Amino acid sequence: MEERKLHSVMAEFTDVNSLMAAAERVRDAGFRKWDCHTPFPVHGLDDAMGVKMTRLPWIVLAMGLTGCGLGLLLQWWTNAYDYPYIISGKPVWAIPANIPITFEVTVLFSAFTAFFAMWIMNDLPRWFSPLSRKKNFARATDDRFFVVIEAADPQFDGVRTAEFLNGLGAASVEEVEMPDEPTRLPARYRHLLFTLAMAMLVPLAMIYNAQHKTSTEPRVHLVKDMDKQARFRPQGETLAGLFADGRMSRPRIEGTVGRGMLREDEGLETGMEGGEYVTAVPSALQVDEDFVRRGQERFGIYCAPCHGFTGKGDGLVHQRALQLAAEGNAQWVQPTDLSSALVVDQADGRLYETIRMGRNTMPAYASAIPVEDRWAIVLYVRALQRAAAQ
Amino acid sequence: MCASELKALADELRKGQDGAYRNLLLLDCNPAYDLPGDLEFVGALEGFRGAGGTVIHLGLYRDETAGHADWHLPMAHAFETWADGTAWDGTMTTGQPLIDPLYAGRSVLEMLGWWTKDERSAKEQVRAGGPADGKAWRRALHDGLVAGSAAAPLQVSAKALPAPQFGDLSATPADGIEVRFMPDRHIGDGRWANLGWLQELPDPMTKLTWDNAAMMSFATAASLGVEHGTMVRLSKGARSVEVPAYLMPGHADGCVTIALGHGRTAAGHVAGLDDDEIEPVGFDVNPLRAHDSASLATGVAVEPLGKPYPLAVTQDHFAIDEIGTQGREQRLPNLVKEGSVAEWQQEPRFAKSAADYWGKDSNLWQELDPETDDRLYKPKHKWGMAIDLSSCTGCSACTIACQAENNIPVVGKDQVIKGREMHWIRMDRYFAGDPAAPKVMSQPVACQHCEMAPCEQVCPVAATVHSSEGLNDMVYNRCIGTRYCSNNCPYKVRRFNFFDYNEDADQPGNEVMKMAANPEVTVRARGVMEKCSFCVQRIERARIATRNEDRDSRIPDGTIETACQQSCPTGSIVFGDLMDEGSQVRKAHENPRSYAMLAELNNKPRNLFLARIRNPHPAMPAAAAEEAVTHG
Amino acid sequence: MADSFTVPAAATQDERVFPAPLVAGTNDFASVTETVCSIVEAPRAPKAWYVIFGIAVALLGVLGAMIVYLVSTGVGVWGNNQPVAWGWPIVNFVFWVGIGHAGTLISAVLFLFRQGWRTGINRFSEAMTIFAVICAGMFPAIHVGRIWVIWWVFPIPNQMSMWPNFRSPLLWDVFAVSTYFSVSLLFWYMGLVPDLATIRDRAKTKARRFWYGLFSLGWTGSNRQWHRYERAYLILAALATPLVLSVHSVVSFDFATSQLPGWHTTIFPPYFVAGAIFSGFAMVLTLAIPARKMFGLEDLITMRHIENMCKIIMATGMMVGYAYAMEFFMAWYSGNTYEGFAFVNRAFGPYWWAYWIMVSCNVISPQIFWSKKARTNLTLVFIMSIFVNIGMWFERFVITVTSLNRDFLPSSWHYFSPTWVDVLTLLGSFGLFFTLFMLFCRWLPQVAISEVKNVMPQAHPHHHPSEGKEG
Amino acid sequence: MNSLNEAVQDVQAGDLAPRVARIGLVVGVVGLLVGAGFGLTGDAHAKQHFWFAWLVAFAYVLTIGMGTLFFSMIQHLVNAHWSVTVRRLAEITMANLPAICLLGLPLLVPLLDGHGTLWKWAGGGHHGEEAAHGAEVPGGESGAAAEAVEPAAQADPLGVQLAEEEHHEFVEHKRPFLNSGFFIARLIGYFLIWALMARFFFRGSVAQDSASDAAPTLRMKKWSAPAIIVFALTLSFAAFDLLMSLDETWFSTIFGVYIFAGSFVACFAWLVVCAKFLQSRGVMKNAVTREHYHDLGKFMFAFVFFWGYIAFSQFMLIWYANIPEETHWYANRITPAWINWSWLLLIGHFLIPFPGLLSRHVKRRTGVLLFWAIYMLVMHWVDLYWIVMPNLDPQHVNFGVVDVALTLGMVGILVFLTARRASGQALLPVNDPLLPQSLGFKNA
Repeated sequence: MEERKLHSVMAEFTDVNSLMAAAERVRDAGFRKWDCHTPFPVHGLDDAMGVKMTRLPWIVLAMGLTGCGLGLLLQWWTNAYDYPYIISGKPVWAIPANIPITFEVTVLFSAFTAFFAMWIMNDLPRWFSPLSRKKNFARATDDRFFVVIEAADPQFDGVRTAEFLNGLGAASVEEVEMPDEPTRLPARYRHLLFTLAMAMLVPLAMIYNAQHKTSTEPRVHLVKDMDKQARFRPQGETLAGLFADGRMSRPRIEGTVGRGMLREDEGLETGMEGGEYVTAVPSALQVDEDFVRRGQERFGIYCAPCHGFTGKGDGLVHQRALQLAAEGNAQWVQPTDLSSALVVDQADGRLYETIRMGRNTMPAYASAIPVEDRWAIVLYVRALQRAAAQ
Repeated sequence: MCASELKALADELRKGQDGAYRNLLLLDCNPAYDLPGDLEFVGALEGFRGAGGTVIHLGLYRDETAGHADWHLPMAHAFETWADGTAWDGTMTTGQPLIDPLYAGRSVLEMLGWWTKDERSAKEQVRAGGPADGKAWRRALHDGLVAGSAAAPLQVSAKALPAPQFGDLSATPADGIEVRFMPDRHIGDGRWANLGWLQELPDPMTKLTWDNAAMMSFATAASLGVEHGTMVRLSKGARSVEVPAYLMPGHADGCVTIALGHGRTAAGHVAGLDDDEIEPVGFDVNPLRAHDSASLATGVAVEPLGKPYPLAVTQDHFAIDEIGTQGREQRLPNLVKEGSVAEWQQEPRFAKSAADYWGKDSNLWQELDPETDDRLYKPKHKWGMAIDLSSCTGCSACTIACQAENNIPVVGKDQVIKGREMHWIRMDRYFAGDPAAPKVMSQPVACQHCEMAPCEQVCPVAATVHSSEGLNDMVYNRCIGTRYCSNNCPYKVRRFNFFDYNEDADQPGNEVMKMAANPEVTVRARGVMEKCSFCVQRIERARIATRNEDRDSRIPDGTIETACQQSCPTGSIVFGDLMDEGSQVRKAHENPRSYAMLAELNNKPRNLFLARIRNPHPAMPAAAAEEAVTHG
Repeated sequence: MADSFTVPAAATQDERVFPAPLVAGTNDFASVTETVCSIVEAPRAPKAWYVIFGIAVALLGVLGAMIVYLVSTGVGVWGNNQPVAWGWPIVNFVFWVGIGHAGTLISAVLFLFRQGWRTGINRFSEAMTIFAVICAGMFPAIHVGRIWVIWWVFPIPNQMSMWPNFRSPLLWDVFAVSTYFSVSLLFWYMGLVPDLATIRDRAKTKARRFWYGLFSLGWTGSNRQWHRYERAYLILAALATPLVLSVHSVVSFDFATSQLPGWHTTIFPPYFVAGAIFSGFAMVLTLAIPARKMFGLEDLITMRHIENMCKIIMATGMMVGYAYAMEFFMAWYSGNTYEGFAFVNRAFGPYWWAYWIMVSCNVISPQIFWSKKARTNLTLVFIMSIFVNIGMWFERFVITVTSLNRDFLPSSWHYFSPTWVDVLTLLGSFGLFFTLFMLFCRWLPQVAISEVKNVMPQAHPHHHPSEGKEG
Repeated sequence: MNSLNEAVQDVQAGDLAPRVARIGLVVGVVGLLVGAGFGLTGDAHAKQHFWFAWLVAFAYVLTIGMGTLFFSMIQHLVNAHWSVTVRRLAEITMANLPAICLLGLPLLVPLLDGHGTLWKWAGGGHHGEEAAHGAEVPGGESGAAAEAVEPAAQADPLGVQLAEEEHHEFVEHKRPFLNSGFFIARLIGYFLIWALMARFFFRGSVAQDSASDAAPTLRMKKWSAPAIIVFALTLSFAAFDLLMSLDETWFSTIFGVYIFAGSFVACFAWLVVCAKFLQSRGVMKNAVTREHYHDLGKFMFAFVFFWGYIAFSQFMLIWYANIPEETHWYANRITPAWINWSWLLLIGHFLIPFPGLLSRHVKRRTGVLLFWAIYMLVMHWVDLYWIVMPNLDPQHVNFGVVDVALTLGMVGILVFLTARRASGQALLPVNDPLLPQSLGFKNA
């Protein structure tokens, strides 16, 4: 069989003392790439080997401080900055209450760093070590102590190094061949891990996506909670059978008069007295400048969109409608010019009725405008007409 | 009908064929249940039917009487019908329907019309009775009465009778015990027995729900060897009933008081229905009554049966031991503050404690002040409430009003026994001093809306936060139900939905139940905490209305009435804006009698109590005792 | 008087001041390895193992059933009510999380104090810690009203687009307990790695080689790795020590931050920590005494270990007693009506029995450990350890329930009584605990092999007769 | 055993001790005289301040003494070997406890003068009427009561009256405990107990030096456990009596632990200072090694953290619950006058030394460690001053000569006593069975 390339030479020792002695000699011999393998940390071996103090603590400290900062930042940002709310009159940034979590996060960061940094610096996990090819190296984790000098060491010289180790009172010395398989993780496992990692990202991606897009679909209800409540809603529909019309809000019974629904002053309410339109604002209302201003305001809110602020029937709606009409996709009748003779001649009651019941394409505004305001608007319309007449 | 007439009727019915009657119409009544036992009315009915008579019953429920009738006709509820009536002075009153009959019921009026071949609808009949003029009629409907329709008073003369002579009232009757029957404080003679709200509303004095009990004094109980919460048999002659005993401080010796209206066997799914094997709630004591003294039975033998019976009370759930009693006596003066007139005249601020003067200095942080803190918008209002203990009678109307307004579920007897009742405002009732003649105090307790609420800070998900207007808001759909807030509430006003208490409404056929819920208030799901919200929905309604008028104006005082305030017959509850100098509540808070409960905890409640002033009539025997307790 | 002293050697040779060796019998490295690994390698576990494991799994099933019932029905299946909104679930939570403290304490604190005797039992107790914390963590989770939205307590975006309230002690708990769990897990696993390597190297079957190999991360005991390993271990220990303090302190904050008499008292943090250590060590004894018998670990978990634990139990028991005393004194001294009442009510109110069970189990019964006889009588120690467990459960019951059931307003006073669901859930949690623990005993090294070797005399170059003794 | 023989060569202070003693005595006497001169000749306020300052100084030396007592007991209890080399220093210090306690006796003057000069509850004696309106005494009861009320509310006489009544109620409630007679009885009790414990452990340790076997050590080990229990209780209640009851309405269950934490930190600092001083004078050169300093440093660090933990627990819980009957104590310490002192305590006693002592390099560099030791001794004094003084006047910090002079004086006395005891005394338990390991031990 052809000579394999050496990985290292390995010497076995049976007790701590001889190991220590050997380690010191190897150290003094000036080897660099060498190591001891022991079942437990042997105290003093570090000095014997000349191992320098690791930088791990500083890394941990740095990460700990980071954690501390992040912990505090998280609490400040969420509670005091991004979404402050009053809680028991306490300050939104209540530092004494933030200490515990800050502390926990600090410890968490430090601990994870200490753990993972240690493995990384030890360049573990390792898939396979050439030493493990040697049968009795298994005892390195049991009751034997090994000194291993690697071939990569500049001073390494197969035979002489072996003799050198023999000279240190080793129980046995063996040569370790370079393995034919790589020491890193085989490809199939790597691919598997990679796929798993990717797979784990998918749900996260989906959630992230869901957060940023709107959907017409109702929420998925695992638990209904209060999304569906045992009560009637104003515009809701009942299940079939409860009411013929299926409406949750029940209509008022014909002929009943509720509190505050008494409409004694017919003229005021309907604009008609005994079948005739009233010709003046009912005496129940006190007409003064405020009243007219009120009318102006309400006119601006309810009427101007179509009739325009001057009542000429040229409101924004009308103009938009003309645009659409120009594009040939709308039927449109211009709103009435309120200062036209037609309207001027109408009795106040008639105007009032129009507001209340609507007329032609104009809808009824009774539900939106209370009685007093309707009359105020009527009055303002008169004012507009007068203005227009001048 | 008076007792003798009832007797006569019963006898007449027993005659059957030979009797004067062929048909018996029972309109909106339940004699099979609520008539005194000695009439044996059921027997009479059956006899009558057996003899070929026909019994027709018109009622809201297929109740006990319906069970013994040949015909049961569904009656329309008063809210579903047109009706009229006559007030004590003869004034005509009107009633209008709010909704069409849900179950195609007919009113008594309609039925009588129908039987008398009157073709007119109820509406027409009522209208006919009213003023002809349309306007006047509308006014009558609107006001509910026809003004000026009172009958002219008659001139009568009466001659003075000699004053009646009473013996020694305190002497206990020699022959056995005297039993006093009273209509239940909530379900009356039983006609409202099937309403869960009323069944679960604690009795103002006994705090008993879902039951009636034989109330007696400690002395009487001792002499009879009766224990609290055990069954006793009350028997008079052949007739006897078994009821649980309730030892009531301050009850007169030698007599027993029992509420009527319980033990219904055909009331419905709430109060008991034999057909569906639903146990009756409470005990029917009508059998013990006699038609000639329907509200009193003398010479009743009381026999302790010893069998324990679970009574669902909302206070003193378990026998309070010596330590507990001491603890209670010790802290009561700090919780329910009272003073005699003398004390009040001497120092109107007698209710104040040092804690009422603590201010921001006692905090270890710069108090977060919504009015100045620019991170939170500045409020226009500071909502607050005040409850005047002087005028509070403990009637508990507030509790039920709140329940109706805020969709508070009824949890049932077993849950009340576990201490899981849901009332947002509860009526705390305490007895102080000698159990034989105690002083009674009642105090309505709702969420105090503390400005530094201990409940808020502990919620991990901020489900209960403070609005800048000072409301202690409960965000139901944010709540995950740790119940930590409840632990930290010194007033224990928070309520938890241990189960889904509304599932019935989702059962097929129960949809009509949903009509009972206030559309403006969330119906809470299982697992969330809830509590008084100061009727926030009403605040918001007022806010919207005001905003519609003028964006910048503040909600005027009196616009908002909380449900409890609205229903309080004595007006002891005021709610409003503390920032508004003129407001009622502001005045109440500035009232020298005002004090904060547990002020020493520095929670700064927005709900203050006005200390009660006791002023018993000097002639009353109680007066002396009162003074003794107040100064003791 | 002379300026220098000559030392009569007698005193320094007086063996009475030196404790017994940590590894009894005539053991060398190999035999230690053998003792521990043979348990894992044995084809069949001891009979007792199957019995206990069977029972444990059955109880675990019960737990599952209870949780399903709870989640499908509602928190109402428990005895919780107004005013006792926190009942058994929280009692159990504190109980388990308390037990979960001995592990890290033994590993970390004793490590920092160079208490060599920890090596015999630390693996045990770390495992116990982790399983106890799992049981503990379960309770707050299932005790909320709407378990399906409990993730809102984490600061991650949710449909409420709101952040949790960091002012709430419950949220501190979330962070504290989860941190504690993860750090303990790391600590435990890190200690396991060299031992897993040992098992790997002894493995006969391929499967074992693979799995133990996988988790031992290719450890070969290189001293350059040991160096960093030990440093990291020391750092973890140094971090875990304040962590132990903080975790149970935070748990105590859940109670102490409120205004409730009997909850709000400043001594709670150290008092809870002492109690946690107390109950934790008791549980270690409860587990270790049968286990060392069952698996023949008498040489590694010696009477000295047991004695030391007894002493610590006694000491911490005394601290707990100190806290009880302080609370009671201050309750009176404060002159606060409610405070005073809360404590009188504890001792003589409706729950007097719970209180006195607590006192007799936690303060009185450990006093027996003054006598060496008692400390060395295994049966007695075992019984005592169980007493302490009971006592500590009742302590949490007393704190939680008796304070709540009679708080400020007498109108809301109410007696709390548990339901069968409460009881079965508690039993079930024991099922969970023992299932995990039994699996651990069977498949993982119960004693930290490398650490035990480390404290054997042979491990020390030119060792002095008295070296390797505790210090 | 050669390390041992080397170690025991220079364990005697020789003529160093008397010199130090002399200096100590001078400083002590001068300090106390100056303090008295400034304090007792002034007006009522100055007199009152003098007594508060005396209490601070007394508490300072007392806590150091108690710390060392606890130290030596706990070492026996856990059979620790690292500490043997420094234990004798602690023992020599604690052995002075009887004498230190005597320094506390003058406090009976303000206690018994009937004005509540120092402990307000003692004002007006047992007939509470005076107590209710004993306003003539600066910061007397009513004054204290008024502090509980917000200034605005003080405008309302009813507010003040109610506060006073309530406060009076509290005090009356505590009379059975807080009354001069019982108070003195307790103090004497504590002092005797401590004296006995100190004496027992000191004698035992000295006896070991010349014993032929470990019997004395074993005896001390046996008694250390019960002794520590007694220690815990007495120290706590002494803390309640001497310091907590200065604000007679305030209470905190953790207070005893808080004081213990502070005194234990001081103890380690003190040991470092002593050891360092002796070594600088060529004593115990081979006995106390870098390793021992490292451990002392570790413990100092650990207990700085522990102190922080306890202090935070106490503050946070009170801050969070915000119940005025507790918060007023802190409220008095975050007044414009005292807030800076509070910051000094937080930063100086925790935030600075914590990172300062974190690194092992610091603990192993004895020079640096000495700095931190002295620093912590100062901070411990700041702590006590912060506990005591705001009770005198929450609105002003009257830090002055008297405070410094009295403290220096008492420390001087302590040094004097310690040094005197040290002379002709081995500063190392030369014959302690564990000494060899102690000398040979190394930190991992």
